[in-house]
Amino acid sequence: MLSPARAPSTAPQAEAAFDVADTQALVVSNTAVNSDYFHMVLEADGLAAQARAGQFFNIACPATGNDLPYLRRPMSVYRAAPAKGQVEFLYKVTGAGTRGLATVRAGDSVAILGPLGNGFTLDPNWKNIVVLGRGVGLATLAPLAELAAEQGVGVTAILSARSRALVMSVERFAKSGATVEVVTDEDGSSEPAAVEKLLERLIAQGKADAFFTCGSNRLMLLMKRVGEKHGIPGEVAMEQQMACGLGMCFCCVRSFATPDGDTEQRRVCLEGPVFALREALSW
Amino acid sequence: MLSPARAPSTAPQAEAAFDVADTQALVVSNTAVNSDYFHMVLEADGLAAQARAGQFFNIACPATGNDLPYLRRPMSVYRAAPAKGQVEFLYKVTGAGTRGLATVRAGDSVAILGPLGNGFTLDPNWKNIVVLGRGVGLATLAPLAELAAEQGVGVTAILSARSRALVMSVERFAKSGATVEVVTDEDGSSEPAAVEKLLERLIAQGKADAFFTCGSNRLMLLMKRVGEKHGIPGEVAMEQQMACGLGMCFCCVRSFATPDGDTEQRRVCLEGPVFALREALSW
Amino acid sequence: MVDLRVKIGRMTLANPVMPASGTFSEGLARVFSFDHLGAVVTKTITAELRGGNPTPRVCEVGQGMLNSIGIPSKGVANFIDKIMPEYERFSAPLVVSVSAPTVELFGDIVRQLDIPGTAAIEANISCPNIEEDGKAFAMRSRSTSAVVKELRAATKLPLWVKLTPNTADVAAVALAAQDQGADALVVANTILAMSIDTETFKPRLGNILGGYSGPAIKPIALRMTYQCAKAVSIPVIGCGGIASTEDAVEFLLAGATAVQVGTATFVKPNTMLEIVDGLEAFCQRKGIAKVADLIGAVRDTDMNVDKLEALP
Amino acid sequence: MVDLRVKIGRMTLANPVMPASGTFSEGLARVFSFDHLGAVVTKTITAELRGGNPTPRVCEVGQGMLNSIGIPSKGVANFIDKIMPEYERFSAPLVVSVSAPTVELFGDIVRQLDIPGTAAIEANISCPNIEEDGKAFAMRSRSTSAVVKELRAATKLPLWVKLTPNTADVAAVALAAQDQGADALVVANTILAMSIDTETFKPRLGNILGGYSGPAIKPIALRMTYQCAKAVSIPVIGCGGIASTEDAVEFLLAGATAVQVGTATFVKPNTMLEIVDGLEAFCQRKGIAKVADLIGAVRDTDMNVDKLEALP
Ligand SMILES: Cc1cc2nc3c(=O)[nH]c(=O)nc-3n(C[C@H](O)[C@H](O)[C@H](O)COP(=O)(O)OP(=O)(O)OC[C@H]3O[C@@H](n4cnc5c(N)ncnc54)[C@H](O)[C@@H]3O)c2cc1C
Ligand SMILES: Cc1cc2nc3c(=O)[nH]c(=O)nc-3n(C[C@H](O)[C@H](O)[C@H](O)COP(=O)(O)OP(=O)(O)OC[C@H]3O[C@@H](n4cnc5c(N)ncnc54)[C@H](O)[C@@H]3O)c2cc1C
Ligand SMILES: Cc1cc2nc3c(=O)[nH]c(=O)nc-3n(C[C@H](O)[C@H](O)[C@H](O)COP(=O)(O)O)c2cc1C
Ligand SMILES: Cc1cc2nc3c(=O)[nH]c(=O)nc-3n(C[C@H](O)[C@H](O)[C@H](O)COP(=O)(O)O)c2cc1C
Ligand code: FES
Ligand code: FES
Repeated sequence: MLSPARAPSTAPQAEAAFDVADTQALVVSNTAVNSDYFHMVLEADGLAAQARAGQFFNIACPATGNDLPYLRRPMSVYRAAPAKGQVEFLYKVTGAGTRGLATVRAGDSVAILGPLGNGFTLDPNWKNIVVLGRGVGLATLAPLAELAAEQGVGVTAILSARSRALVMSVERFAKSGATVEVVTDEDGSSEPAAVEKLLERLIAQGKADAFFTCGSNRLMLLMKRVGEKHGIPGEVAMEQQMACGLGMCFCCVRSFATPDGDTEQRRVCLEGPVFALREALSW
Repeated sequence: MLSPARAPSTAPQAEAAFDVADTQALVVSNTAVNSDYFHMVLEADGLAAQARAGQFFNIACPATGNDLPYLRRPMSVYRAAPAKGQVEFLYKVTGAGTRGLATVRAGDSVAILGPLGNGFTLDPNWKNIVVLGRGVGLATLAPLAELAAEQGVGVTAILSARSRALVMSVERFAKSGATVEVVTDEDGSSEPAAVEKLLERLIAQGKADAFFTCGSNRLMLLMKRVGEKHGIPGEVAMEQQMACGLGMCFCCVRSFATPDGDTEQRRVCLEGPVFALREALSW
Repeated sequence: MVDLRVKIGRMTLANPVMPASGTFSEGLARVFSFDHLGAVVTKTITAELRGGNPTPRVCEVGQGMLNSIGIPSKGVANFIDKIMPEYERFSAPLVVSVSAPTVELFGDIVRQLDIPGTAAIEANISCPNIEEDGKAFAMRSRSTSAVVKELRAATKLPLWVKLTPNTADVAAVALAAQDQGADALVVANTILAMSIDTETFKPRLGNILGGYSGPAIKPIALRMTYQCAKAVSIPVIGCGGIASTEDAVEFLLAGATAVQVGTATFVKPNTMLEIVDGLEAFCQRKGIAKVADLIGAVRDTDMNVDKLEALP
Repeated sequence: MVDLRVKIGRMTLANPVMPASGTFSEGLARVFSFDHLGAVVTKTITAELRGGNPTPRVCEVGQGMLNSIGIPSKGVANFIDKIMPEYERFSAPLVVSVSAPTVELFGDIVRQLDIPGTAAIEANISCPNIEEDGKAFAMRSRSTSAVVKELRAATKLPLWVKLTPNTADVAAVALAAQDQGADALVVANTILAMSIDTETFKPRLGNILGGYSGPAIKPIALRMTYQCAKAVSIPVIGCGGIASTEDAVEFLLAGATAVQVGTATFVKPNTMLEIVDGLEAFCQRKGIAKVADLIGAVRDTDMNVDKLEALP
């Protein structure tokens, strides 16, 4: 029997690394975090557990009585623990795929293709970064905060949500040592103007060597503008409808500004999902 | 909200009876009988539990990870208990549909359309009948044996199977008061010649006022021949690929001999699934 | 109260939901009353007696099925004497589907059916034209023109023409039918397809090839409905894979004035009722007063979108 | 040992499994080695630079998807310099898919690609012919003849011609391609289809219409493969909805000499590998010495069956 990465019979030369695998991962747990979100912990040896912050997997979601999802669904890695051989996801139940995913139970298995895409970059010279996220964006940014902490980089995490009750992962960010600022629609603190003030304050305090954002077009545009004004580099993790996740289908393109002032289309799955804030355009 | 059998707004006259319903039945139990067969007990008020021996339901089988059955699957009623509001099925796991059905658990619900088709006819003048079945055919004949018993008609049940271990429902037939004869491929007793002898003996003993069969073309042909020889009336329950179960699609036709020597096509779901042995042709 | 009525030519239907020919019979009246339907459409009948195709006549393929029923028919007299009376007690108008192997015979059968009880004729021109090369009339504009011209001359009844999806340019065929006086189009019939049993190496249908129907063909039928509705000014009745309220809405948005439900009725006999109720609920939720306002309401201009809103 | 080799004209493939154009790229080499494939087929390239269509470019519909990628292309030079070298390290022959808007430009691009490394040309003639009415070349026999004639004159490389399923008579188009010297046919491409979001009333694709692919179209592609294989004597390569060993066997039985796997690779990147292994296991179980013995082995004669065996 042949295995995907078997030695090809006629292979003459050193094979390119097989750095993406379709792993049948064992479900350790899959539990509701609140009315909308689920948290899934998978046991997945090898490549999968090596995923870096900002990378994602393309997940096969099971069919249920009413839903027959066909394509896979892209999900950021919420936590990868190579030592434990585990990888975790935090996902919002929105449609057929995530409804199906929400039905899996401990002991089931789920096929996850990955790790895919490029993760966030952390410059070793940075002392403090600001991450700004909303909704599922927090799932993507959480492991970045931890990575930064591990590398001795200070993190201010601005978590935006409709209401305090809906802010997720506050504890997770806090535990990583990040300073957490919760902003909500409820009290108006999530308004761009308010967030801008917050960013300006952090910059003034020397807390913003780099910006990272995910989960909101409005907040991305804000961070991009503020970053450009102060010459602060930044990255954004983007989403787009996908099919393959591997750069094959060209479904997932978005427009980006090139350094020479043009726009060009890039695949979110392959050239991203993390892009330089400077090149990102409104979506 | 409208219900299927709601009074039509413009209905001028006495409405034809709504004698078929699509019932969301609650699963009481669904358990493996042996390596191949499952027995499913459903709670289904109203019409469904009124099903008569020989009638069937068109069952919606759930999708599972690998199987996405689309059409419904026809299944004979194995037992209908109007008093308890229950209906039961005995089915063999063969393909996508029955594999899906085998995954349902107590507390789930299953949509069953029925009762469909024409059941067996029992002439009040008969004293003794012979039922001859094989495989899933036994599921169809079991309720007939009980019906006969209720009406004071004696039953000899010849149950055919590959091996003794595989004969199902022996107890069920015995409990209904039927005299049970088990014939198997193992010891050769299921051979047509042997079964023919058995039938001839029962006829000689006055135990065969009518014949009933289901589940084997060979045995059906045998019973038809022996019945014709002795002028014994009989019925056979037939199978055919179905879509609607309601006489709409004409998928389920088979050829039958007409009294005037022609052959004609009849719908197994509507004109059957029980047909006069005399008109049945080899399938 | 949502107004569910739609107009097909001079007919006003109580709602836009009706069965697709051949997927419906009096038998369904054992489950619900046809008074709830916008119209009823009979199985296609022919003048000649026909036995239909060999079995197996059906096989499941994914989220759909193949059928090779053919058009078994006991003739027109049997239809008028035995079948038509079954529908008398219902208020829904009776649309009689007919077919014939030649232009002339098409005219003949339609003339025979110009009787009280027939509310409209649906000409199933997806059947082989034996005078030419055996290709279905609806495969080409020219043969469509010829047959619709004859049909139009033969009857004053509302004339619906049912197209085949197996053609290359369904909009051109639709135009040809309109030009010869069709009152409405049904778009479309089953798609020619095949399935082989890999264990026995035999085709799964006795007839080798068969017609594909059910949810799997919906995106194709929807596209054709959209193309035809753009091309013609007469009403288009959408058909192909419709199984839910959302499916029906999709066809209305694409330009259909009404919808026919076929295979879904086999899987869920109450589908049509559910769609009638569902359309009312949908319009209510969306604040739409008349279901007719959905017709052709697809927002297909200004399409250069590149938006995925953030999940809150 | 099962002999998995098949012959496509003068090429012998190690096995009959290859990717479908546009559903495959060097990226998949991160998952498995292309040495296991019968051939590799590139995304269609064009001479002109093209950006492709607006987003969203994909939507899921049932057991399949719609795409409106279009053919974004960075031109031939980029392909030769940047893409071709990526495939050098693999033993599987490289089939280069090309397209062009006119007959002449089709000839041009094929001439440019007549270089070492190109094992065969796959002409994707499902693209609009801008010299006529914008209909795809493969929609009609006449335009197919014209373009294949030019292609044949332009190259001595093995020439595969990929047909569209949106035509009325795919067998006639297949014959036209054979008559002008095509070495093989690929049957078929995606089917034109549509989907509308019933909440927003917007088409689900930025391009409004798109190509339908995946398991849902398999019975249609299989039927066309069967029709084409009956009509022509050159090899037919089946394509459309193939996702499992059984699917591949079905196409071989219908007359395909090889198969292309498209959308299934998106859903399960190892699908092609699994099919290669699965074909070997299938033949072993069935006692078939050569996979080539499956080609056209469908038992389509003596079909008047009326049998359902008793379940034991
Ligand atoms: C790189 C990346 C990382 C992501 N990480 C996360 C995460 O960690 N947690 C989380 O909850 N969500 C995440 N998303 C969004 C997630 O993929 C969608 O919410 C999910 O696909 C919805 O599927 P559905 O079937 O439930 O919903 P439906 O709306 O029924 O999906 C229909 C189709 O649209 C696609 N789709 C819908 N929304 C999105 C979206 N926002 N982005 C891309 N495709 C979409 C689906 O994949 C599917 O093909 C991520 C998306 C991308 C591209
Ligand atoms: C009136 C009637 C009563 C039946 N009663 C019983 C019963 O009590 N218990 C039982 O185990 N089986 C019964 N059967 C057979 C049962 O319907 C099939 O075994 C079942 O449909 C197989 O479905 P599947 O998806 O598991 O198998 P698959 O082989 O995957 O089915 C594929 C398709 O073929 C059809 N099909 C396959 N076998 C048969 C068959 N023998 N008859 C009709 N259609 C078939 C299926 O419905 C489905 O559409 C009955 C059939 C009929 C017509
Ligand atoms: C079993 C069956 C029989 C059919 N018979 C006819 C027919 O007699 N005349 C006709 O015009 N269409 C016939 N059709 C086609 C349907 O009317 C309908 O156009 C097609 O099935 C697509 O719709 P659906 O996907 O909703 O089933 C038949 C379809 C099926 C499945
Ligand atoms: C995203 C996508 C892009 C495609 N691009 C091309 C292409 O560039 N050239 C081509 O000939 N076919 C293209 N196709 C069609 C496929 O090659 C194939 O013919 C079709 O998808 C049917 O096969 P499938 O059902 O296995 O996917 C594309 C299909 C998809 C889904
Ligand atoms: S999802 Fe296929 S290229 Fe990005
Ligand atoms: S199953 Fe439809 S007519 Fe019998």
